[in-house]
Amino acid sequence: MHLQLADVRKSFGDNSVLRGVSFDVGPGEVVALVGENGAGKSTLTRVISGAHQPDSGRLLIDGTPTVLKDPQAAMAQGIEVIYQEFQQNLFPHLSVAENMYVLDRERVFGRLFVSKQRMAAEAGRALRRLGMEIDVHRQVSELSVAERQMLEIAKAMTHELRLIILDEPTAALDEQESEQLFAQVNRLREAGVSVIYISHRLDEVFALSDRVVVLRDGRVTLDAPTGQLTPAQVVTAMVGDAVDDFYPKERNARDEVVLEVRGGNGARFHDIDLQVRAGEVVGIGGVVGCGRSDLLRALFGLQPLAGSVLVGGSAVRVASVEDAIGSRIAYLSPDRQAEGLCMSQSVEANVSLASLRAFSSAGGVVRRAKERAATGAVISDLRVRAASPSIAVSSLSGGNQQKALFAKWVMTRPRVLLMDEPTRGVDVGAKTEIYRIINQLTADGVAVLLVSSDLPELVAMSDRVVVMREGRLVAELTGDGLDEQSILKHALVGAA
Amino acid sequence: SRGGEETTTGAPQASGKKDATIIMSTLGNPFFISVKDGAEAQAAKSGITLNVQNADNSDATFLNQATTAISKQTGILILDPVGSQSASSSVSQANSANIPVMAFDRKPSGGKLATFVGYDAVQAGKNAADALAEAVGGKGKVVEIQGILGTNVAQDRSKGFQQQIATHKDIKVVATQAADFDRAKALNVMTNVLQANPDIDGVYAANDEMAMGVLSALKARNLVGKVKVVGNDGIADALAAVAAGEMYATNAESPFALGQKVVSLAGDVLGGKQVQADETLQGKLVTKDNVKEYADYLVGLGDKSGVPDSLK
Amino acid sequence: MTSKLKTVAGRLRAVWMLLLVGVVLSVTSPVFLTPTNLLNVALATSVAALLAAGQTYVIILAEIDLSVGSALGFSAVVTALTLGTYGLVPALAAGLATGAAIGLINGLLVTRTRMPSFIATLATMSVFAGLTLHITSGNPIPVTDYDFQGIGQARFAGVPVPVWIMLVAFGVFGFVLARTRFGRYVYATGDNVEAARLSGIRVHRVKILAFVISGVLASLAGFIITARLSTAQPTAGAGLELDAIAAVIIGGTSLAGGRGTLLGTLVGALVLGVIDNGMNLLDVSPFLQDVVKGLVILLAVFLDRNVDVLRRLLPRRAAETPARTPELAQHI
Amino acid sequence: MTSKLKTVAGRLRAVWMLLLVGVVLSVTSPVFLTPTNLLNVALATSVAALLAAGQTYVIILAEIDLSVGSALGFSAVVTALTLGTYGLVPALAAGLATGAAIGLINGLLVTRTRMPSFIATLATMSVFAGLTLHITSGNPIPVTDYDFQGIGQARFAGVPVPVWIMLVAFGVFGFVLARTRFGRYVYATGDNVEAARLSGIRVHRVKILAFVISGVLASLAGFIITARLSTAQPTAGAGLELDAIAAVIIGGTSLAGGRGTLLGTLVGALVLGVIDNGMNLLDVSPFLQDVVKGLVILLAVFLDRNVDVLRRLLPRRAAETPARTPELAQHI
Ligand SMILES: Nc1ncnc2c1ncn2[C@@H]1O[C@H](COP(=O)(O)OP(=O)(O)OP(=O)(O)O)[C@@H](O)[C@H]1O
Ligand SMILES: Nc1ncnc2c1ncn2[C@@H]1O[C@H](COP(=O)(O)OP(=O)(O)OP(=O)(O)O)[C@@H](O)[C@H]1O
Ligand SMILES: [Mg+2]
Ligand SMILES: [Mg+2]
Repeated sequence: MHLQLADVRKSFGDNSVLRGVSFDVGPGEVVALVGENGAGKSTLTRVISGAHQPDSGRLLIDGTPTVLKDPQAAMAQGIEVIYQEFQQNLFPHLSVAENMYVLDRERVFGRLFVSKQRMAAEAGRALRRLGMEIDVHRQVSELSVAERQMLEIAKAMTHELRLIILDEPTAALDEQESEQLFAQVNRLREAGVSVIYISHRLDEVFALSDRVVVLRDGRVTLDAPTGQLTPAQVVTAMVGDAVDDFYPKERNARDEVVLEVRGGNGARFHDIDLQVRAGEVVGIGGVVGCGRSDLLRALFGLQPLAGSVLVGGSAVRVASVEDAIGSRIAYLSPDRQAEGLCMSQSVEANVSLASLRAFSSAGGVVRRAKERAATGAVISDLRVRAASPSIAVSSLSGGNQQKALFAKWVMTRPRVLLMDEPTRGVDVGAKTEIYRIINQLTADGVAVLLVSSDLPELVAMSDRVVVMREGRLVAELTGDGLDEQSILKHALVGAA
Repeated sequence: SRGGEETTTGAPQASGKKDATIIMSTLGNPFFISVKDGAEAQAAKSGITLNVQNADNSDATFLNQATTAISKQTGILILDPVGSQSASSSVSQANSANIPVMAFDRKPSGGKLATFVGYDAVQAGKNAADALAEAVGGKGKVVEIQGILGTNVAQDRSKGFQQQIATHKDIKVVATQAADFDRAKALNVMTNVLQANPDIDGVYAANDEMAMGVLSALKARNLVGKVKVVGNDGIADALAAVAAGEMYATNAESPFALGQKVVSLAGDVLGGKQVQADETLQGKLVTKDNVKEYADYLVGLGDKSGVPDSLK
Repeated sequence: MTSKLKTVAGRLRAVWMLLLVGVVLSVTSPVFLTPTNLLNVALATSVAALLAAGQTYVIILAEIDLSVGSALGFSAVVTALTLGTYGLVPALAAGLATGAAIGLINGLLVTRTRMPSFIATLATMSVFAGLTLHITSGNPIPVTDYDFQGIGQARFAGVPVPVWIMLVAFGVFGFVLARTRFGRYVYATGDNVEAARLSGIRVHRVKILAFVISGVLASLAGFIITARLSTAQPTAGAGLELDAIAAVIIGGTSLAGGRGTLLGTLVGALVLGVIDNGMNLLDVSPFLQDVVKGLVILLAVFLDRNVDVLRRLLPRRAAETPARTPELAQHI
Repeated sequence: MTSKLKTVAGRLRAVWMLLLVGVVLSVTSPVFLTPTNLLNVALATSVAALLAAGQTYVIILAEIDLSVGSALGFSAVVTALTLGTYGLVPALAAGLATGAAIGLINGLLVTRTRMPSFIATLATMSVFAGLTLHITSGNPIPVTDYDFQGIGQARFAGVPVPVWIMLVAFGVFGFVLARTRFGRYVYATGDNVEAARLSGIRVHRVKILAFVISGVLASLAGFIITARLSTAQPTAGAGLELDAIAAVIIGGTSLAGGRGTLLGTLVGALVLGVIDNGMNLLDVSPFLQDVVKGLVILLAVFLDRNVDVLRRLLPRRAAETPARTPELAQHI
């Protein structure tokens, strides 16, 4: 498909999000669409998918001006979208097969009545073609984040495709799965399918795309073949000025051990012995399913944990979230929508939620002025872009939501910070901000456990990385021994 | 009386059974509670096992309960119909199962009844209209407060009241509102009606519960005694209010006596005795003049909760 | 395979409750297990069950329909009035059309004006209850048509016609829900309306159609009540909506949408019918009947949920993240 | 700043409806605008408004409490019985304790057994309605205590005591909701229970407490009814739950949880009270009153939603994404 966007504009109320966007995507071309959080990438996606109508401007498909009045119209043109928030793509209580063929526009599985057997068989075949092993009868709510992401891709490919938009598809995938995804994208490209690929990971952008389009404040600031660009140029087009240091790592580790786990056992992790010092960032490497997320959840009282946990040298109970918070442990969940934010509450209310006690009188009355001052400071430190602190958090862009979530935990002044994918969906500039905040925290002596499937981030931001495989700690990497290859090697050795 | 032609008396026939099922249209109202009390008192006296069901003003529930009682082969089915038309299915079912069936309060429009006892609701409305006319001296503005719309008794009392009040040329009905036979609703409705019509002379409430709510509303505006209130049923609170001069009259239909009468007739039917086909009872208009007499009559029946302490 | 078994087990939970109540009653009342009594239970259940069937569609869509009782009453009255003047077939058509129209109004209110269905159908419940009283002046409409009465009073192969109607309706609408494309759209839309819309499902149509189904089944239930009573009562449906919703929930359908089966609803309606029947058989004090009914509902739903709770509490916390089978480890 | 203005506008929407109905009535009835009549409206509204206040807490938590009417009836009867034997203070204490206990039971059922609150409170509604009939044998309990009657019948500064009770309750519980930590927890839990739990909020406690508040306010409403009628009616609360829920929703609280204000609820309750009052004043046919009430509710909610719809439809399609209007700044 040859898609042309001509001066597309879109605003929400008085917030002009797209201010005249024009670019082309040719058949078999992979265009990387990058830009800061809130630049308008997802909004553009929704305009192309028929979910939003542009206020003005035109969409041309193979040279013909086309109005896509709803998602069905877009699908009829062979346009498929994998939306950024997977809540928008899947049906948690339906099976994998039903999710894949929910619409069944071509009535493949019967004109009126649906044959579930045939549907399941076909779903199994389609998944195998894509190299995925998911039981097609399972409910989607039982799948892991990564599996859901893969399922969405498979779902999109059940239709006849001419253009696919992938909005941060790798945010939830590990290295291995990302590779699989890239292979799929390449296959599509060879089949002549156009691809718009949205990502905050520049390495992917450079590895995959034919052309890069940078969106900044709703306008295209750069549109050039990838081969002619350097990462620095792209970043400059995104942020406005040059970012010299992506990973401003400071080493703040001291001797005092703040968090210690002895003989930690849980459903999916075993015999964990681990120490994190004051000001130290300990990364945990591993593939999906190695148990590192479970370990963090267990330390925060969300899953049962046998063994002992010590904070500041004294044993603490982490049987519940309250216990954990009482021991000044904070946990940044990887799923900000389901577990992180209260979407229709204000940014401010979300940010102060876990630390309200500090802003309330003995009688439990919230001191608004104090709250406003403290949240305001954190919000501006983290550069959360919000029209106002009292706007609903749901109206922020994905990356800004992530920063708001981060701000909530910074506010609790934790001693131990457990972070699972802290920069998922966060733009380059904001990532750097988050890293700076981590530096500030470690300078204050906070002990950090970091889980990230963004390997460069893990390597750069950790003082030390422990690698987990099948629920056990199998290696510890520091100094020169700490690099992406070694992490991968330890994470995979022994795996099939 | 409003018996239909198609209703005939069932032949007496002793079954030797000593149990009865009584299906009450509702128990959400002291009148029917008192019917039940009277029925239970009489059943204890005559050694009848009485099974009481509450149809909660639902025709369908009523029919279902009747069906269950029939399949249980109850000795006699006593019906207090939610609606006269809708009760005939229950009667015919009992007829074809050869179970004697009787009704009270409202007469089923079809099927064969062993007997029927009831107050005449249309007549009750008429009596109330006349009493109210007398109370206000034949002229003035009055208000009608209706019961649960769509129920038989509310329809009939309202019909009687409206027919009869129309014959009093100088009386104008300035408002007709419904309060669902409920005291609290009547209080709010009457309060509002009084706003629009502060100069009324009388109120007819289709039952005493609502009359009590009306009295509360009048009290708040110091109109008690000035505005004449006529109710229906003769519950204890109403008798007390009549005795105290707060209420002008109530068309008393002693529910306790009704309950007793019904079960004693049921005993006769079970015993194979000949009973009268139809017994339409007339309510007794109780005013300040005869309230003590009426209270004594109730005490004589053994209806303790039906009589206010002030009249014992 | 496993998922099929799980589904059946899920349904079975409501069945267990039915069996439990059934066994208690068989022991305590000699009459309970007789064929006539069981048919009576089915007969008495038919009206609430039909309302509950439509309600199931609506609840799977994460909506609610409080107007079913009023729709029943209104269409019953329309049917009875038409029957007097135009005869059987026009009367049935008019009744069904009335139910469908009320459903359509509900559906349009919910989809076009974005009113929460709770309040939209609460309002239409009030409107149609009032209209019913208004057009009848509160009086019941007698029905003398012999054929029409047959809908409520005749038997076929020894089984009362209303029971047949209930069974056929559950068969048809159960099949539609479980096996047709529309049924899948219902589940998908109830599960995640945004995803459904973005997947190209016309979610507004799906919702409107579900409300129409609910209205049509309410008018079918209205035929049964009217025929059984030989009269259309203006207040016939009052309060039935809560029974219908209770049946749906006891049957395992989630108010959150996306889950539920029509078979479960049938069992739920039967549980309620058996409780009513049993209390009448056992001569439970009418004052205590509400208490018993409330307690049995609590027990039913508790048992239903408890299987999950136990399963979740034992491997603690797994409650929060649904169990995962370890198959996926293979592909890495 | 803008968000503050928007918030007020958000509340004002229900107020507009109130004004609209008020203006229509002022024109059509000379009595409507008189101070006595307005006080009567407030007096008549007080009971439903108190129930609605508790219900607001519960609904913001994305739950529902159908048992408020039964709780009212049961605690009224307990109060009246205690009053006869032990006098005023023990009676009030017993009444409030009864309401609190019913709320506690609801809260425990919802949190410990994971029953949907719709069905749990439907069951407790049935249980307590039955118990009330059982302990009274269906008979009303007269109340002669002069002081107690004052709760319903006395005036203070010319305003009936029930209106004062309503105003104070709304002041206190409005403040708690808008300005305290507990209030914040209510909003957060209703919005996203998992996120709230992971923020260290004891979500079960929050829910239980909200149900207890609902129960306590129901018993307060029971005092008022009992005192106004000088008798505790066993069926006093029947059906009031739907009025209370309607008031909450008309007042702009979302059944999906996380949003709503007590001020909105008060306005919602007044809208309903004014409609009832107006229909009585204008002597609207009782058959048509339900119709009018239903239509006004539809209009109220339609206008309420419509502001959004219009705003969203203009930049077309944005309508599909869930409401993002920041009515949320409840805590200002
Ligand atoms: N439905 C909506 N209503 C109002 N504002 C919206 C809506 N959707 C998006 N916005 C606003 O539009 C802007 C662009 O958001 P968008 O999601 O397109 O950003 P993005 O480039 O995808 O960012 P990210 O990288 O964080 O995903 C943001 O300021 C956001 O607040
Ligand atoms: N093989 C598996 N079998 C069952 N459940 C799994 C498996 N792998 C992962 N999960 C589930 O997925 C969630 C995340 O997995 P885990 O902590 O094991 O891995 P991770 O490497 O941190 O993954 P990610 O980075 O994607 O979060 C956990 O809740 C776990 O229960
Ligand atoms: Mg985005
Ligand atoms: Mg993880």
